[in-house]
Amino acid sequence: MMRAFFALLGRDLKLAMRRRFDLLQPLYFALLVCLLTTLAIGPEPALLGRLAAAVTWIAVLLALLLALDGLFRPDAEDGSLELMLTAPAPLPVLVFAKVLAFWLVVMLPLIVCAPLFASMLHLPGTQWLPLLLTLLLATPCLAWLGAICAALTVQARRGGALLALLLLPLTVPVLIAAIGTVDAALQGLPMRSPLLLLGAGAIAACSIGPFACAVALRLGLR
Amino acid sequence: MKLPLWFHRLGSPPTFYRFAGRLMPWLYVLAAGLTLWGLYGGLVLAPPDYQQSDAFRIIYVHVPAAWMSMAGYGLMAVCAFIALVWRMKLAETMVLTAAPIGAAFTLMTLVTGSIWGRPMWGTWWDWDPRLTSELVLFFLYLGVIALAQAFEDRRAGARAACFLALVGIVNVPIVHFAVKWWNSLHQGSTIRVFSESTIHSSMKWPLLVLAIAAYLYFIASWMARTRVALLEQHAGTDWVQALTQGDRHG
Amino acid sequence: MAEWFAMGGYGGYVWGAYLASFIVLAWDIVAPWRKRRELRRRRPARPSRRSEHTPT
Amino acid sequence: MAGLNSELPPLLVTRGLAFGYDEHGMFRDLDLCLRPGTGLVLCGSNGSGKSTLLRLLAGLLLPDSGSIERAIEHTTGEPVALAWHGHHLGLKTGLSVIENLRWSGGMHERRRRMTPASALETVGLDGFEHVPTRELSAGQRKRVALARLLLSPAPLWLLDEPYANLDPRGAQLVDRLIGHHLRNGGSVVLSVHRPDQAAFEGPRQLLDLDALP
Repeated sequence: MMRAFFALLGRDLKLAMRRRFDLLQPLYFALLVCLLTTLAIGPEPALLGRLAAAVTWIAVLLALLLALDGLFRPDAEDGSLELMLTAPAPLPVLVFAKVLAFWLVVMLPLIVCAPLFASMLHLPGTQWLPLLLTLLLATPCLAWLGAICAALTVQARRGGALLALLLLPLTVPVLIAAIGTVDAALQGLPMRSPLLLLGAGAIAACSIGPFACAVALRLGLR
Repeated sequence: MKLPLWFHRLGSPPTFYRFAGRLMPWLYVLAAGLTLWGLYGGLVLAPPDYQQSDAFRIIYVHVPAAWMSMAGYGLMAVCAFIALVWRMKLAETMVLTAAPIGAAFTLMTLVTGSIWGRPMWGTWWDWDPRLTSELVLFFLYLGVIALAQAFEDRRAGARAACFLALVGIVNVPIVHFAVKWWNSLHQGSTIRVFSESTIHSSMKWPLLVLAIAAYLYFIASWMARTRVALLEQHAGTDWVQALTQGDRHG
Repeated sequence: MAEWFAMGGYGGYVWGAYLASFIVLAWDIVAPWRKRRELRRRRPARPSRRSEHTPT
Repeated sequence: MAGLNSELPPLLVTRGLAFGYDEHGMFRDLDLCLRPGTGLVLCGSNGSGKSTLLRLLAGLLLPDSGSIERAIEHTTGEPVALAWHGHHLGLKTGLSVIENLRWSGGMHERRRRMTPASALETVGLDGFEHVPTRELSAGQRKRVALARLLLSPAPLWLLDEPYANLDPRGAQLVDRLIGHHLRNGGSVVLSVHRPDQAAFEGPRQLLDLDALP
């Protein structure tokens, strides 16, 4: 079982390393969102600083959405999804390997770079750490929600466009909790409890997500 | 887990078709009657609100629609659960036919709420927690409809939509509380339109009557849509052929 | 009567809300009805080679 | 040999299997029983449901009704493993041949006394270990997928059109592999366009999906 897990994880990481330029795609997309937002709002540092955390979060969310179609679709198109589904290893384990690889390849670079983008938007120094923490704690939840939606749409036509409609309403609570935490930090309020809430969400997502995602993959089969 | 036999029998398409066909007209008539009674009570008998004068009368369409939009999602999710656990085809179909009706009620809630907001808050739209979570609900309905339609294979699409409906039902209360919390964090400009004490009983009973009417209407419309969907899915089977032959001659 | 229609100056809003709801409900009633008519129009003669074996 | 096989418990049993695309019946009440050492050849015209039946047996589709049971492996208590070979081969073009065999082998376990190198030699691709899969022709890719079958310890093979895209020598290779697998007590379900395509040695059943009621 663990062998299957690492075989799949290793394969996905290796594939990602082979196409290194694709790794940059979510990053420059997120940066472009930030750039366009500053152009739309104007260069005034005070206003940008107030919006910085929110804009960064939206940018991360959109970059995730863009990358998500590549989670299961290539596997479905070349038939490796069928190999996964017929493997003796339990499907939730395999799905976990895929989502972990996705998190490492897509989300982790975003998490690392997001504070950088935010400081380009004049994020106040006190919010730097809360932003990083919320991103770290909230992205597992986002990744699993995204994986479930990607699994549901993998056999559908024009799955990419559909993904936005399915995923974004589901991410509302995560976004609110994350931004609320950053705001609380700005107002000097304790952020321990909202952070704990996000952490609980991450644990719940990591424990329920694999099973839900496996069911979703099997349901969409045809 | 085993389902009772009558449930299975009702799950057979021709039986459901006949059963719904017999029940539907009664539901429509009852819903229409209750609507007229409730509207008479709300628009004519109820006194104007001391704060909002007559503008509050929008409540008689807004609140039943809002209740129904949420109850409709609940009914749809129950159906989705039955469809996925007992692999019941009729339940799959009913999830897909409930979604547009629920979306219609949600749209009604949004539009009437917006119209109500204009005289009350001075704005067509306010990021009030209730309006916001209602909007999210609308997108959840749209997601179910869009997902079901995006599949070449009807059943695969139906099953995926059922699963999404179940994910959504977990999400609905979370969204509601999250948005409420978010709103308090931002100290929104919400004016409490009604606190419990301001509702007078002469204003209240039409509301309940209309809510029941909305419920009955939802069931009736659901049956009508499911009947049509069954006709479409089973075109060519003997019972549909027999039915349509009957239509042609009779 | 005219006073009732005016709704204390809010007539436009109140009746607008009811009209909008009515339009949505009318769509909801008409949609399955139209679908049914469309189905009847494109009824196939013998759609499936094994339809005679489909359980009823 | 055949007498011996009929004593053994079946590897795969279906009871009352039914499946239909959008209520246009494809098949129903299908009872199959596949004993170790036998091949089941599915034939029928396009759209008769060969692929569908294979996908159902592989668990890639859910039947409308009926059941599919695989024999239980007494060492693990799990159903016996199956090896799937579909239209889409499940090869990552970005990886080399050996890397492809390694990850699928890692997911499906590996047969003892069989290495990726020896499997590649059997399918006639020795020396291709480190070639990127994207540089292989369609026939060669198919051979890589056959090497993966060889590496799998699964007693049950489900092959969807294994002879497609192969030259006569490739077809002979498929026959040889299937024959060998059957002699070792494995079972194969495969779909073909024409029944005479499947020229492997060993006991076989033929199921013509067009001839079903």
